[in-house]
Amino acid sequence: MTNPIYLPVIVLLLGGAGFAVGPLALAWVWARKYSPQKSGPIKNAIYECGLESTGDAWIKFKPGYYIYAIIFLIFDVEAVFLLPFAVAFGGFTAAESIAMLVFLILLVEGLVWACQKNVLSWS
Amino acid sequence: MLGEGILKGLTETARNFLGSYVNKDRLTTVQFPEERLPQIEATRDFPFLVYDGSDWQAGLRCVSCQICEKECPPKCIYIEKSKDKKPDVTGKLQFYPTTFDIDISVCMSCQICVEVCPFDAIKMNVEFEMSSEDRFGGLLLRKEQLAKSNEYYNKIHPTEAAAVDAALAEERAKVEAKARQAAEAKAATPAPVAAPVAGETK
Amino acid sequence: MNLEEIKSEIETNVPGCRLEIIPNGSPSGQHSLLVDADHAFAAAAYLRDAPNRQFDYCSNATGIDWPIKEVSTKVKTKKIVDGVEKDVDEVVKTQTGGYLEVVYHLFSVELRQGPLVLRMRTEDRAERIHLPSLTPLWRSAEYQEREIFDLYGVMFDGHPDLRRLLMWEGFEDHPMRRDYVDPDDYEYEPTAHDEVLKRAQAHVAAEGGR
Amino acid sequence: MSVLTDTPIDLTPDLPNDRSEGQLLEVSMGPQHPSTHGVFRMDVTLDGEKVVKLKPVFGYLHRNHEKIAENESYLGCMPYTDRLDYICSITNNWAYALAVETLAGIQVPERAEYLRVITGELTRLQNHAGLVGFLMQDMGASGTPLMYAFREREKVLDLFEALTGARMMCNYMRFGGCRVDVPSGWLQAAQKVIDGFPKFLDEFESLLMSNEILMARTQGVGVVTREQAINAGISGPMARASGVNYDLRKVDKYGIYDRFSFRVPLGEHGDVYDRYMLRVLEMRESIEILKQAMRDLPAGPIMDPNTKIRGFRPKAGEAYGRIEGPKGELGFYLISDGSPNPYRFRVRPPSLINLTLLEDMCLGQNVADIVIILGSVDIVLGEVDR
Amino acid sequence: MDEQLKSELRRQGVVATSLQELYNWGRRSSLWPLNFGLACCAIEMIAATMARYDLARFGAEVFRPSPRQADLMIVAGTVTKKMAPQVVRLYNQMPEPKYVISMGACAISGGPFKQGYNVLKGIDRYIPVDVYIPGCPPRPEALIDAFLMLQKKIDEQYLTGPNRPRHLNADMPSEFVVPEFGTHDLVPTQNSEVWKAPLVNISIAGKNESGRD
Repeated sequence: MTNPIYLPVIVLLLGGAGFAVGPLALAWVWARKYSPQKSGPIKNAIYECGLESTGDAWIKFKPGYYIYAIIFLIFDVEAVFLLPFAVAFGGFTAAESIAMLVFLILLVEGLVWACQKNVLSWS
Repeated sequence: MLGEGILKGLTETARNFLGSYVNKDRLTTVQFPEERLPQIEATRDFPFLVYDGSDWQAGLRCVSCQICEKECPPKCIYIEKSKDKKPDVTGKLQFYPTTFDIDISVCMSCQICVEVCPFDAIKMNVEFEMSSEDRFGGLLLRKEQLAKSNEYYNKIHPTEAAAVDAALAEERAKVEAKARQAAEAKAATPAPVAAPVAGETK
Repeated sequence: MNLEEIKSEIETNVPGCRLEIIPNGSPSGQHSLLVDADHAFAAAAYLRDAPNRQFDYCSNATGIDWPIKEVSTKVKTKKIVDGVEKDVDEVVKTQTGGYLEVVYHLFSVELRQGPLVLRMRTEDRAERIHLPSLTPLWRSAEYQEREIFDLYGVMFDGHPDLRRLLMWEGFEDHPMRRDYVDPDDYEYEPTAHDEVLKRAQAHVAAEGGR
Repeated sequence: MSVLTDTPIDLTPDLPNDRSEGQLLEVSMGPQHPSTHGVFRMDVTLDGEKVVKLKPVFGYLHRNHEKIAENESYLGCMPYTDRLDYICSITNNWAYALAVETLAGIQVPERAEYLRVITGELTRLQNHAGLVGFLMQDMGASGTPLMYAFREREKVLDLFEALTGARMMCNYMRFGGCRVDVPSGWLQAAQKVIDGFPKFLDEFESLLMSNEILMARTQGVGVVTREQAINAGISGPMARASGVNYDLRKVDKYGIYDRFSFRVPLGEHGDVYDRYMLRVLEMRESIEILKQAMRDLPAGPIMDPNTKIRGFRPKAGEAYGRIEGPKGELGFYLISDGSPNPYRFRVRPPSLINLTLLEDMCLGQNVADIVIILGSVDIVLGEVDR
Repeated sequence: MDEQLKSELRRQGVVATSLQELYNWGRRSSLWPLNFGLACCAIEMIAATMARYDLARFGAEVFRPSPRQADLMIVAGTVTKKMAPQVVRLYNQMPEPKYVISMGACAISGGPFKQGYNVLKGIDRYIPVDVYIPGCPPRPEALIDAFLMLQKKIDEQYLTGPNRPRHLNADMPSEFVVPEFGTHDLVPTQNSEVWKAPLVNISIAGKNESGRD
């Protein structure tokens, strides 16, 4: 039914999922059978160094943090895209490398703009 | 250049790590339950009562003068004096404590009781594995658990015990000398009355 | 650095300031200077800023509670006893204490001068317990004055942030006073004797047996 | 790029990095917090990462030391002083013994004075070693420096245990001298530890001294100027880091410190790096003092014979005795009314008073720097809350 | 599975065990203490984790700062009345299989400071304590000895049956009342579910009997 070539991929997928879900299922069975859930009002209260936490943690932060985080995310994801490029670095024709270059230049230009806008300076 | 300080730090840890294969005193861990530190002689943990001779009831040095009960800063000693008297090692009639409790859940092992005790009856033990799961029964040491022999005292604090024994021996010698003189003085003056009542004290 | 000199200096510079030297019985020889409450701040400011004094380091601020105490002293007085003059010593009952006292130990870092002991007393121990705070002069007195307020109840006027330092906010009485009664939290004690035993017995009696 | 209007529209306005409209976050670095060296609480108001307000809260370890001391005899108070600053118990004993000796005018024999200096400086060594380890732990170097520091501290604690019987609660000094003389072999062991200490300090310095992360994180952080320090009553290494030349061993010359030649290190900037360096340099000075004291330790009695142990009643009066403790000026103010119990037993806590400027040091710094600033002040909660 | 067969199998290199032993062995070998030092005993606790006494040999060197990830609370030091509500709240916020070691004279009974007005006379007035370590401060070896005692206690716990431990028993409470600050003292002064002082006939204690049953 499935093309034999994909069989190892499916086995790998099932193995991975099983490896992840297995212990969770075991723990869930254990909790239901042996150790009961014992949550209460004080246990679920917010932990703040032993005190009753007053005030709310959902507050408006300085936008600077958000922008800093987003820029980090962009270049983190970019690194993932560079990975296949780096792995098969040998056999590249001119077209492919130009395409990759364009991708790189675009991002670096974004970085230069961010620095110039002193978003990354941590006052 | 940047990072040169961190490299120096890493070489330091590396030298310590490789050194631990070479010289032994870099390995400082003492595997406690199996391997123990050599017993330091002056260690003090919780007090104990010293008794001479073999039977702890008779040989207990404590005469329940209750000085340690008054002087103990956290007040964790409780003594009840006996009504009758018992002869101590030198034969002199002394009171003895019917109950002598030390609550080691309060004691702060400051050895002030040892310092103020005029009879060298209470000394500091070196035994520290006293943790228990029962607070009221396990942490209140009564007289029988507290009493330890003089040999045990000599075993744990040799030099200190030797000094104490020497002082006590010399004191007992003085007491006997005085008793002998009193006996001779009585014998030297042959009173007309019949011979003195046979040894009421000895 | 003798006190008479300092006393006269302050009297000249701080008009109307009543000063008194309190001798100290112990061989430490650290006699102290009693300042009346309303001129205390001016006197302290002088001590800190005078070029020849420069007490710029307030090392210690202590609160002391002196409850009213009957002191009977034998005094030899000449009295006419049935027509004949004889000196007879009769017991004079004087009352001492009855106030809260705050003692400051001042040092000079520049001139290496020893402890100058400054004392201030409140009128009584109940209502009139206000004293000027010296925190505006020496920041080191801030926490120590808060502690004196917390444990003794002396109200410091001019203190930037007079709250309880050590006890919790809702605590009411001042525990370091001599007449403070501990809360009756009866606790079981295997070696209860003398006053601890009396407290336990009082608790058991109050609660009608265990 | 825009053609229509004369004033160029900036399509990308300046990002609001400087104008912070973020709300303030109230959080308490509360009693149970890994960085507070015990149960010390700070109510911090944060704007993003910057500290806007910091209110310390004390009292979580207020064990009523002074009230208990009023019902104890003078001798009975001595073991309680061990538990004041529970890392250096011998210097607490020394301060209390010094205060009672000035109160009652007791003389201390020569050998006892030398033993006091030796044990006092050993306490300073293990306190500073421990502190530097904890400061690095606060800075994130969790484990390595603390392991090195505690390895040395254990050696000094073994010496204390061999001399006084207890590792941390030595209860070693009495009014008029010391409680017990040096057992045989103790001096050789002490000499070995003292000779081994400079090697440890070199090892420690090469591990940390020129570490860029350490310098970047501590230089210029939590600055205290000289005038601020004096006015806020800051004493000890923290004051000397701001340039205040006030070391009680040189000023009061208590005990026999005038016989030893040692230098007093001073800092210029008064930031966390200077306080850290101060402690390392003071360790080296303490080793100098120890060498000289061990060299000319005289024989003789260790206790002034005519001071009574029990029923000690000083004449009515008061006395304030102070020493240069590892944390600062530790003073005892005793008032006696002739009875065996002290009428008033006041402890001048260097840790509490060194915290006066905590808020001034932390304003405008990052949250992570609060932890380092608090660590560099070197507080012990037993002494702060008494 | 009798012991003799089990030791024989073990000599052959086969380990035979029951689910209960495996469960207990797993939990006792990785007790994560809550990073919770109060006073002097905390310094001895830190010394116990350092190189010389090395608590890591018992799987307990990970000191978790937050109660959510800790299953052992070592109350090391004097619990004052101002700190008591925080201690009980932290205990309540710990996940269920949780144990308490009361380290040092102050945590057991107030110790040398028990005459103080702000000192709680023992943490077992509010939370159940498993192992008490006397001493002021107890040596690091005493703490390791108490660890061994606690591990032995965990080993003997049953998975099912009437006397299974509290955390496997649905109707046993896992939260205890948190005291509030009254005007003179904590309200309530002790938690009667947990604090069971022995019945003592204090009225006749003064005469001859020494103050306990």
